[in-house]
Amino acid sequence: MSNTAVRLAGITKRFPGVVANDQVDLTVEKGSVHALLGENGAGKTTLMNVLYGLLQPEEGDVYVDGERRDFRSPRDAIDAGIGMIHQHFMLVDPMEIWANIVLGQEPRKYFGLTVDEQQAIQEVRDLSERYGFDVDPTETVEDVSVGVQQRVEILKALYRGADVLILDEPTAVLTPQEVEDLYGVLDELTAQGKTVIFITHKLGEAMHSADDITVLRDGESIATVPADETNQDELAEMMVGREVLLEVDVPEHEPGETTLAVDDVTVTDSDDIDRVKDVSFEVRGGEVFGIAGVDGNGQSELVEAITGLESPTSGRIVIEGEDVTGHSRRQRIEDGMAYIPEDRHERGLVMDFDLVENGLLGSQHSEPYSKSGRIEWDTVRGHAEDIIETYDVRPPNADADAHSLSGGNQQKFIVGREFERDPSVVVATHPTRGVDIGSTEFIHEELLDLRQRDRAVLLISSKLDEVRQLSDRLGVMYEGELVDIVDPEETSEEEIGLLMAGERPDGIETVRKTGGKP
Amino acid sequence: MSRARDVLERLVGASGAERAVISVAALALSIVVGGLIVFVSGLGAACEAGANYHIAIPLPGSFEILLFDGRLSMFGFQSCYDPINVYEKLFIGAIGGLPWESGWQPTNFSMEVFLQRATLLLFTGLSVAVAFRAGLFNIGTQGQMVWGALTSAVAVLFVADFVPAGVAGTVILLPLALFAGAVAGGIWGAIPGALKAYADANEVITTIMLNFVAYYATTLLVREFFQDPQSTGGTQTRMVPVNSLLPSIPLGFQESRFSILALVLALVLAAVVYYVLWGTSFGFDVRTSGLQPEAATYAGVDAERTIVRSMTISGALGGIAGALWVLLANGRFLTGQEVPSLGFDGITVSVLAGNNPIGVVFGSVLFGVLKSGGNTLNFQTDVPPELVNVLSGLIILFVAMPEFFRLIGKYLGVGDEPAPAAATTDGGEEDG
Amino acid sequence: MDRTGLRRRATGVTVALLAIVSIWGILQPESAAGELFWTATETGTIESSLRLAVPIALTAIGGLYAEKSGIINIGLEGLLIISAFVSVLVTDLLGPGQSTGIPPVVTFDLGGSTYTIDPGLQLLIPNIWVGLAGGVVASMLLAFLFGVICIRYQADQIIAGLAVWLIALGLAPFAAKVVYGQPSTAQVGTFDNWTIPVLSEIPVAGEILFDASPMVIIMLVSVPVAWYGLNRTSFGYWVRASGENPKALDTVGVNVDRVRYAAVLISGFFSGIGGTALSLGAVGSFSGAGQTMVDGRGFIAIAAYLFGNYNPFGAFAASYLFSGLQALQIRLQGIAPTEVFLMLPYLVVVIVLVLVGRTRLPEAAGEHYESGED
Amino acid sequence: MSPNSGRRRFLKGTGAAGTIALAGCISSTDNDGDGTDTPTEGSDSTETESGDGTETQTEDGSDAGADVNVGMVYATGGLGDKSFNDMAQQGALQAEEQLGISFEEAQPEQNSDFIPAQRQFAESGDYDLISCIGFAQTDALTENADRYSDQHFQIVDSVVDTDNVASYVFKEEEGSFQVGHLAGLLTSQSFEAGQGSTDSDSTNVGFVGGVNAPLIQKFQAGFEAGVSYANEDVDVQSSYVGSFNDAATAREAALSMYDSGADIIYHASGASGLGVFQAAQERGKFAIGVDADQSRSEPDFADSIVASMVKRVDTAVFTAIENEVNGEFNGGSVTTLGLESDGVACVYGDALGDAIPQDVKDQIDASRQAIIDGEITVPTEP
Repeated sequence: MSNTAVRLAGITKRFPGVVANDQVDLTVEKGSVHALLGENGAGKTTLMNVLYGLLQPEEGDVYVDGERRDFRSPRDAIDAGIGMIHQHFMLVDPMEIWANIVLGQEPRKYFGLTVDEQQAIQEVRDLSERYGFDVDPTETVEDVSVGVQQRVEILKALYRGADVLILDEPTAVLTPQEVEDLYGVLDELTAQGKTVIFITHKLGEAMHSADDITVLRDGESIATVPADETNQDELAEMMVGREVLLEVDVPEHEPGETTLAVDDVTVTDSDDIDRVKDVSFEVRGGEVFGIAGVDGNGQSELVEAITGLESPTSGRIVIEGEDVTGHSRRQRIEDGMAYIPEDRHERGLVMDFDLVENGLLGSQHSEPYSKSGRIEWDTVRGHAEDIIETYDVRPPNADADAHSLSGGNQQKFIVGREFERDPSVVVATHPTRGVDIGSTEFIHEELLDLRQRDRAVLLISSKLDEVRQLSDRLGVMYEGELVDIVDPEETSEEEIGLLMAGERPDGIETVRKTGGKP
Repeated sequence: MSRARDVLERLVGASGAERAVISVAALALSIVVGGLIVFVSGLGAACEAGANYHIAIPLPGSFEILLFDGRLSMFGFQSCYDPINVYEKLFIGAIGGLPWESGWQPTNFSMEVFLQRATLLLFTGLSVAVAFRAGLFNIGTQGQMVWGALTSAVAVLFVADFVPAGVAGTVILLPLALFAGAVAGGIWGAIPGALKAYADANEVITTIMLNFVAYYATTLLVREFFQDPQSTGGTQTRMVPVNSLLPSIPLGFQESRFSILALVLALVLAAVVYYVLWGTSFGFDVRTSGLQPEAATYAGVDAERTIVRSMTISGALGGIAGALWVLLANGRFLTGQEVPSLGFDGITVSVLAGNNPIGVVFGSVLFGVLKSGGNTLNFQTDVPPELVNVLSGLIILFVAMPEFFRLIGKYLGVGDEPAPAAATTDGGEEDG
Repeated sequence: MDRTGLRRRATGVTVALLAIVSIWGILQPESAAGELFWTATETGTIESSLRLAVPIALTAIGGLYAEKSGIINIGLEGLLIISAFVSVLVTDLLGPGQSTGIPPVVTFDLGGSTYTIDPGLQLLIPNIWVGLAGGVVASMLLAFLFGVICIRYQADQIIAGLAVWLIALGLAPFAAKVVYGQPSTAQVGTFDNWTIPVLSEIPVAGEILFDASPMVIIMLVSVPVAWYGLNRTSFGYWVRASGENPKALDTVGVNVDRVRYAAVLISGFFSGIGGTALSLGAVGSFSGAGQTMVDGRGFIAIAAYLFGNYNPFGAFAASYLFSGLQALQIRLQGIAPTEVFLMLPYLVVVIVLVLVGRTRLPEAAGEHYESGED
Repeated sequence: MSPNSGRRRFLKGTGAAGTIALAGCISSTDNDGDGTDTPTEGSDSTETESGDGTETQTEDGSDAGADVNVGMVYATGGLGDKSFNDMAQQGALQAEEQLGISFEEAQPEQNSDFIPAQRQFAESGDYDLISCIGFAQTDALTENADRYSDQHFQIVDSVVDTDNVASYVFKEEEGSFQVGHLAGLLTSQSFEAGQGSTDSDSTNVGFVGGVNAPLIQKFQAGFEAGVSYANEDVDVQSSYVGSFNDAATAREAALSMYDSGADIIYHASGASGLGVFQAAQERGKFAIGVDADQSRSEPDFADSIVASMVKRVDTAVFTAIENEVNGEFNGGSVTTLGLESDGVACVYGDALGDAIPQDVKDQIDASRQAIIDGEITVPTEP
């Protein structure tokens, strides 16, 4: 009997206009952790969806345990012992954990008419204990943390008898500590004979957690290498297809006057919970102020308060000495604030508008694009064409609908539109999320260029390396509080990670405890 | 001029063309299905002898190319109804016969009914379309219309005593009637708008419910306060004075059932709505809110205010339709239940038109034809005129399923790949 | 204030209002509140409310299944109209009073000799029950059509639902005119009351619950069964998952489309009984003039399940509240004009929606789901 | 009407033109005779048809009225209401049978369809008389009568003051008084008939109205007056359903009245009334029909319908047609049909009538005469 858990041979999957997978081969050893590394759009998820039966390939074969399989639906894949943990959890939030885990395979009683709740809970509890997971089956999914939800997903796969677990970008939503826990979980799983396929675009994670790494690029498999026989630079080159400068060159620049001041801001949500608690900091012109933190620790709410999408419960927002707390979102734009939103599909662009109209977004009431309520379409079109040219948006066609552009080009268009306002303050949230490396570099350069031009930049990102490299000062948020502001050059990734997890490591020099005045 | 080019582009743009193709296909399919229903019902209906199917291509004079002449039967039953005859009555009867026939006058009565109905539907269709563009499903045009009609009638009756008779009065009363209708409809539209904006109450549900409230509340008001003392029959207001009615122009029409003034007003409003939506900052706000509310908020649009404003405009258009119904069709307000279902038909018109104000013009013409033709159908055939309601239902049903026509198109090998597919892969890949 | 809090507050306000009226009524039997209270608690009023609640409550139960699965069925009114008509039509075609035998006696006539297959033992079903089945089947067929359009062809559910309503609103009077030459049908009789031995001897409750129209008993049985089905069976879990996160269901290998078809068919099933209860159950004929005899009950049903927070018991309680109002209004017309009572259910829904907001809708309601989309 | 080839060929380039082309129906000469005010006695109350309204007819008559063609425009709700519209059709059928006229029918769905329906007939010029049934057609006819000043119209239940319109109105309150009187008498004694019975202890009768509108209030007013004329101590419970088409609610209203002691319920609620009969049958009590003799038009409920307040819409229609045939169209006049002219009447139930004691019948006859003689004034508002 072979030691291969899964083998994919010559998988080709096409979408209209795109070849997502082109003759991809993949061999995964039993009991190993296999990383599937590649940029966004490289075809990793498509390949795994093929393995999981969600998509049917045009060409190629799937072998599980050496047997050729033809998966028509996830049910077939599940029957063959394959489980998938999606990046966006496939959980029914208002249902209890046990119900989520047994969904579709509920133990029943009374001639199959009734779900046997007691038995289900017991089975889930046993399973959870066997793998050392700390999960209470009777809690409701929406009440537990993201880390627990992920374990629920893993349990769901295990409950279905999965021997091969596919994890799609499992660390994206976790704190560094939760990531460590996850690695522990993976070890436990492989120790008990399970096989793990781990989709990621993070080199470090692949190196750290995997036994073998397969690199995908543009829908093709580039190479499979054992993790201990390679290094980050080699992997990066394979991923991008050229040599990549991973370090950002941040020039020296002396910041000027305080441009944006956030003063004791508290944001309370509709459930009466304080999402942001008494946060204060200042951003000077010519400075990049970064905020690190695991998603969901109040960054979004803070940004919404600063950009005028949400009113803070208390506190003040000051731009260039003027209190703008009461200003609407529209006034905020007129006050000179640019904002790169975290979700470009929802906020940054109207996907069914063409680029001409998207270029108008936010300026629709401002001269010269609009005169006494009437839109000057000629001017607007010229503006969009300028953005396209200056920011290298491809394809260079202002009449193209936003949804026809790739993620990177969409983001470049947003960046262009926002920066063209010549703002005094830029709020950039996750500006490179889901963006290819080329565009990421470009966006980083543009941000630093603004810094050189003495604009105040507030950068919020869950990518720790990004905020560390770009920021002059770095605030860390945990559970709505700005727990600390540190000098990123002086502070190690681990130390910041601990802060992000709400723990105070010893020996960190705090730049400013509160207020953040330089 | 670039804007004109832009307009042209939008009208002939790919998605617009697809929209139009789907609408036409839906219409054709409804006619086929409706014809089948007619034929099959004819099998069950009682008649002396089956309908004689006479299918021929008419030629000038009294010649024709005969294609088929005889009776059709199925399972040994002959159908009493001939769908082709039905459609002939429906569509040609709607304008009072074929124009080149002797005795046909452009101002015949069927034409008048058709034009009146088309005019009223233009308002309700626009009402629904405006809300749709703002991402709001205004099923409440009917109720807004009912309030517009009552308020308009009551306002005119109240003021009529204080204004001079004759044309001088018309100059005051007519704008007053329209204004009162617009205000009342606007307020009734603003309510679900505000509930949506500030209390997050689903406007589909609230507008449906408010329609019923409008029905009962207006009936109650009329009975308690505005009842026509002359009436020994139903609950109704007094007749509005003649000089508040729209002058019948062109003169050929025999009664004040249609006035070109109303049609012109409707067409102007369609153009205005179009211009506002695509030519102004406010329209941009509305369309952005309609497509992606989050993006609109991001772009500085006050979402709440835009919702309320769009619903107010939508309601005001419905209210004007109500006022015109009083002024053109009825001369007084009866009870809410007596107001014809123009508001619901407006939904059909708007959906058929892809919520495009220009398309609404065509949609309302079609439904004007169905209404007027329905009268002919009622009168000249045995086929129950409820067929028209079935047809409108089928049309809206088929328009609602573009995917069906895309599949058929794909099957027949026409048309491009649908655009959304690209978005699907794009979106999917980014996350992976 | 979170949504459960708001919901509790809304329910609390309703209960408090009812309690105030009741206490005031008990203390001051001569006051308006007293009249309301004592009339509302009469056996006759309760029976009347239950009968009036049948079409609304059953339709609401069906509608909440569909919406829980992610398909908003605005076309319930249309399902009621179709089933109300077809059930009478079928009963009328079969003829009054006779019985349909299952299995039937079959006679062959082969070349002069006649063979008869007589099963000997036949189950005789009164025609009116076959009529009920006919109404239910018609309603389910229309619901299935709606399902195909929404699920297979991804139509906008609201528009498709309106279409279903409009089609039924035209088709039933159309067909009535074809068959009867008028928009209403012939008179075919109604169901006899069911009297359940022993239980019906219980004072008051026995009279109300166990000596009642079969339709009332079907409703009273349907409520707990529907609740059980939604909350205790696998299918119920799937329905809820399909409405909240269809992908979660799809990825564990349950066919989302099938679950949704089933839920839509269930809405057709219950609406079918509801419509039949209205025509065959109450008056023995169908009347299709104007808005037909259904007259907005389908929309009140939507109101009822929203008010009842998608819980079959809640939907029943809301239906009872609405029908109770109507039962009261026909008894106490002096208190307020008819129209005030008639518009109350609709106003109540608007107020409830304002208090609770739309966050209660299942997460994926109204969206179509395509397997394999990522 | 049935499709005939003449109509189908309409527009086919074979010569037929105009909106309406009816084979074999030729417009008769205009009869501009001024009719007299005196209403014609409603001939025979025995009906020639069972009144279920399923017949369709176009046979061209061959009698005296063969060349007279009538257009019937019914009230909304259409045929099959077992009362108002069906009665009107009855009158036309009777005229067809006895006078040999022919007629066409239109069943408008909404008020706004009246004008087109009337005009379709008027425009064609093929109809000698257009019969408009129901007060809701008043506005439409006021307008159309001016427009088609040579066309003869009839309106039932309302008055249009124009030379070419013959108006027929009814004193519903008088007939309602009569059935009220009957109800009051029967509830005061122990009366048993068919499946039902009254309880002499009960002093309670009911009235179920369709929509609370002036016309229906007339029924209520007359009924209440009649009841208290019979017995001051008898209470009348009144309830309006809110619709002429909601039998389910009407049934509940009636059940609640029966359960609170009412023996007899009079309805004036169109198709909703079926619910009242249903309730009467379920409770073993009595109901009084309206407009038509509903014990005949609703034979299923004959054992519960003790009487009907018949409103001779058929007489009105027949009379108008007969006048037309005789060249005596009485345009511009208002024919008021009350008890005196048998335009309204209390008609005993087909199945139960015989069981009503003769002394009761005598008292009803007496009160009828008293109303005719003006000794009793019947109110028109409750």
